[in-house]
Amino acid sequence: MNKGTSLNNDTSENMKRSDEPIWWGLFSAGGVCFAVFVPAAILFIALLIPAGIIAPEALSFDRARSMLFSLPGLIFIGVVICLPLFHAAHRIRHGLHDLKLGKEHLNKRVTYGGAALLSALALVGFAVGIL
Amino acid sequence: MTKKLSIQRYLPEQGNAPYWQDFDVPFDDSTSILDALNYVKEELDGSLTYRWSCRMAICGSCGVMINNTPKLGCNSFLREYEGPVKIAPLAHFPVEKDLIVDMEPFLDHLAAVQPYLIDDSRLIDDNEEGTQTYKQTPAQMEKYKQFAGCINCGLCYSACPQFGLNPEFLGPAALTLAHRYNLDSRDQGKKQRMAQMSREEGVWSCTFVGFCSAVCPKNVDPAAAVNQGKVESAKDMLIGIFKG
Amino acid sequence: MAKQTSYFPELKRNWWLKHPYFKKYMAREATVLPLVFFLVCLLVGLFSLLQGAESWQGWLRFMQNPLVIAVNALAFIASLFHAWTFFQLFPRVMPLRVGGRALPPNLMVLGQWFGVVVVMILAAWIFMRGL
Amino acid sequence: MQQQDIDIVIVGGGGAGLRAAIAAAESARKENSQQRIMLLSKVYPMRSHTVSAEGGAAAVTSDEDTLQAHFDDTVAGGDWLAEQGVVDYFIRHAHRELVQMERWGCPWSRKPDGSVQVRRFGGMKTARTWFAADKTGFHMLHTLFQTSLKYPEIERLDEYFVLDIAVVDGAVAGVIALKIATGELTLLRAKSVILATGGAGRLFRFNTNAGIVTGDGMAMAFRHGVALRDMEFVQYHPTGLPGSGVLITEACRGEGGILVNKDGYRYLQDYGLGPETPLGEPQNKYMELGPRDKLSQAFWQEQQAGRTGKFGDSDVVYLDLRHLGKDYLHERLPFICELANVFINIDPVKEPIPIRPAVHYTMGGIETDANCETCIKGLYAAGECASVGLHGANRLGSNSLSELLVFGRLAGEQASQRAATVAFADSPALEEQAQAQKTRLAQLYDAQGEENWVELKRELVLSMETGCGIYREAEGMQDTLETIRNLQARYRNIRLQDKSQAYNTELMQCLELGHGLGIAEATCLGALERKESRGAHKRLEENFQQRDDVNYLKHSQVFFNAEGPAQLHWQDVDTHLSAPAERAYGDAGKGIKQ
Ligand SMILES: Cc1cc2nc3c(=O)[nH]c(=O)nc-3n(C[C@H](O)[C@H](O)[C@H](O)COP(=O)(O)OP(=O)(O)OC[C@H]3O[C@@H](n4cnc5c(N)ncnc54)[C@H](O)[C@@H]3O)c2cc1C
Ligand code: SF4
Ligand code: F3S
Ligand code: FES
Repeated sequence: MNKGTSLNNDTSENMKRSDEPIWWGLFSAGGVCFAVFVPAAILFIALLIPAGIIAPEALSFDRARSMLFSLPGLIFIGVVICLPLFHAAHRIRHGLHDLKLGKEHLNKRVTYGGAALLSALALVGFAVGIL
Repeated sequence: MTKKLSIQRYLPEQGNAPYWQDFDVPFDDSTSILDALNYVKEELDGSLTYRWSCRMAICGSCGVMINNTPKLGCNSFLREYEGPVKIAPLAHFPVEKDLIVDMEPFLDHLAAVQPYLIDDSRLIDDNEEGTQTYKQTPAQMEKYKQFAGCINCGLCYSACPQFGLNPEFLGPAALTLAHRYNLDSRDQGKKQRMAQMSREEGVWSCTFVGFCSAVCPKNVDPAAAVNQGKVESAKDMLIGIFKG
Repeated sequence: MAKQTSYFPELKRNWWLKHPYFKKYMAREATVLPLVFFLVCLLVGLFSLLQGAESWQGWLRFMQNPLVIAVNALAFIASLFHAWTFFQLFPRVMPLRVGGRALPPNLMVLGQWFGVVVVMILAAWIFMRGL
Repeated sequence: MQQQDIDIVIVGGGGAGLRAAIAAAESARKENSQQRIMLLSKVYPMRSHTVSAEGGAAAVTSDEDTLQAHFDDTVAGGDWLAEQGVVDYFIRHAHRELVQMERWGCPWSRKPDGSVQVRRFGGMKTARTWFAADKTGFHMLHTLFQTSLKYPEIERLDEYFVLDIAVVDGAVAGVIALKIATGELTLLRAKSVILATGGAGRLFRFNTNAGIVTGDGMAMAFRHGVALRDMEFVQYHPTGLPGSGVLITEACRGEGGILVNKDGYRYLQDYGLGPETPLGEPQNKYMELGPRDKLSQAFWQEQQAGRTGKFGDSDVVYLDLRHLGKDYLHERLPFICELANVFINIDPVKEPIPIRPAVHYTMGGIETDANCETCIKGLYAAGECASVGLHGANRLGSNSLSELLVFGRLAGEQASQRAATVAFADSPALEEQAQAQKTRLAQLYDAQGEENWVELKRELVLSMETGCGIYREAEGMQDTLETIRNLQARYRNIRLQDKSQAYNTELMQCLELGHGLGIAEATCLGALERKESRGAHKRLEENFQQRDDVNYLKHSQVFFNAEGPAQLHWQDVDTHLSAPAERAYGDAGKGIKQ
């Protein structure tokens, strides 16, 4: 018989709206940043400059301070650190599910909590720097 | 020319666990996997059990795993395979006998999304002359047409690990069907369907693995539909928040 | 739902090793691991910047460590791989229409890569400006 | 044995069955009566054969078209063997039903202004065929199935194989069905039963039909004394793919495809369908848009004359679509391009498609009156399994999808009305009939004979093709009839390899073969006795090559006979609206009132 399975009873418990749109929204925004901004950031900050291939002075202490503790710096923190963090948290959470590791609600707390904590740290650091 | 077919057998009435059995099947350029199965049944082992009907890739009966990939037996051909071909029942469904799986979960999921036009028009009465059709321009139809091509073969469910991990996930075909009606200019039922789609087991169980679309024999692109559904669900939530 | 006589093997943790398509999926998901490493580097950098020139120099030295460069190189490749997969998804998630006609997906993918290049040039300009 | 009481049982989940179920549900709602409606099908409804229909569904739509024209086309197309009252009812209701389908979401192909588009079809005077690309049946079936989900009162038993109907005192009393998944039997006591089990094309070796199209319902009604009517009329579709028999829709020709022989010559002009129409300007009732029987017969003639080509071991002619261009082909005939590519590795954009005729449709079937009721009270039949009298000696393409809707609905309404007025049969006879099925199955399981269904089936389909093909003569048919009777005897000596209960598909194929043997006999008998040529039935003998209205303007009725060979009777045809005239196409058809 094809009627009356649990799926067809719209008890409110069953039809509960997922809170996923929030995380998915952050994940998507972070994904765009990861794809568009992060490659350039890694390329210059973590590869070309440290390896001395171009402009080793580009990241001198003063230059770095003035660049980071400014409005563009805040944007940088947002699009290169915070949003990608949530992107990563989302994928790690689902990856754990894929690998059948941990417990769903716990994984959720740890991953998004972690992303939130690190983002907060970055913003606090920025605030301290700018003041 | 002959080819070796390795078929996963499961005959519960004989108390056996699943096992593999090999058959040699003659073939030419036009021998499909379904032809090969029919050959086995008619010539070698009458107990081999599988579903089929139209043998032209439209009825959706004959899905099986061929070398670990879900396919329609009737439009996969032995000529395409090097070496022995492994045939098993569709993954992620309970196996009932040989290549037959329990399709009820799939049908339940389809039915759950209210996959029919919801509008306020009445049934056309017998003595009602000249009742008209809705107008729908080719451009309006274009929006959902691709998603209306699903033959309910279930291959995408066997392709989707998220369905494998969680059988409650509504799954690609059901969500595609919901999206198909949501996109139909004649439909007014989106709100009702949204409730199912917005559940944890609705669109949100999908992680865009995308294999569903890769195996779909009708190029329906269920992955696109499900993920467009996410956008809709997210919008729906936002609207809900603004409305309080 | 499954009847008594049916056989229903549970999906094992290593399911993704069974098909090349799934390996690619897992690789895509795993792009966030080196990303996280890079993000943590940035965070550490941010705090060393706050702690003065000395510790900033220490951070720069850390970033020059070949091992760190190697992991960040991986992160760079991962970000491009991510971009490649992500850009293909975009037109399918949000098909754009112009004048009633669907925008060709390839055009959208190309547009996004164009964005990446623009950001690269912008970054080069920012970092090399005045040097 | 499980037992349930169901007001209306519908056997078959194809277009006809689903439409009937919805009509019954609506009808019960209107009358405010609580009725249980049960739809049984041996496959999930959306797997039914309706899904394969490609071309379209006919109804008078455009302002230039008239009901009279559709009537005339259908009656002439059927070589005056259609029941004219029935045709009249049909043409009046077809449009409404297609509109209803649209209202249920069916994605009919559209004109730029958003209204429904129609295409040309063989044997139709003007373009009146609604279509959904070249997957019309698919879209109709899924629309109907999905719409049926809206009705909680429609219950379903999917993958239940109906073994028999139960009849008590000349009225239907229920059905006995086998749950395929477990092998258990169920008795459904019913007030009305609708048979919508589809055609019997699988009786022939080379056919366009799905594996399930085995005529089960026809056989059940037949055994209970209902006549199988006009069974000798079997439609050969002129364009099947060599090898598999997969159909290449007539819409290809409607869109402008042409047929050529191995010399590239448009041979149809030699068979009363000319003159040749210019490339890319198909004209209704000319050349490629002549009716199916004529086209298939022309193939046979070409084959005899050695002007056909070869593909694999099939003789073929060619369907050339290349002049339509890639874009048009991909828009209008995407499924055809896919099928040709996959099944014979030919791209219609670049090469002509080799094709040959294949058995496609059973014009005859369970005899019903104009209200779809059989001579057994409460037993209705609709769709391809029924002979309500619409198609006569030859069905016009795209009339049958409309038929499913018009008569599916009518049957559903009638069944519901009856169920509201009668009581369930309460009789030991019912139990007995159920028990008889149980015994029959047990015997099949235990049988220690040496016959194998595969062998028997192969002999049957081969013999049907040889004896009852496009052209027929007494000798061949006599042979076939003997073969069938011989096979019937051997069938009693059959043995199953697979003795399991659950999903015993071998058992089902045996049962289907048993059904087929009865229907084959009726088909062959009708063909043998109809000593004239009419519609799809063509005799080779000198004296029988013409239509003979004096002796054979009659339906054949074949009755089952438990004691011996089946019996044939003749029945008058309703021709009260249009007197028989010559059936002509091409220029020969000009001026003839049709
Ligand atoms: C390839 C192809 C193309 C066609 N194209 C067109 C077209 O373009 N236009 C047109 O008008 N017509 C077309 N036709 C004809 C038309 O599609 C069929 O006549 C029509 O679909 C038959 O529908 P139906 O509902 O009567 O039966 P079906 O769709 O065949 O359904 C029969 C149902 O009965 C069930 N059943 C049968 N036996 C049993 C049993 N023993 N127990 C339980 N259930 C049973 C089956 O499971 C199935 O659900 C085409 C036919 C073919 C073969
Ligand atoms: S979406 Fe494709 S794969 Fe999935 S059920 Fe439909 S046709 Fe099959
Ligand atoms: S495979 Fe599954 S995870 Fe989503 S994209 Fe397809 S439904
Ligand atoms: S048999 Fe119908 S899809 Fe393969």
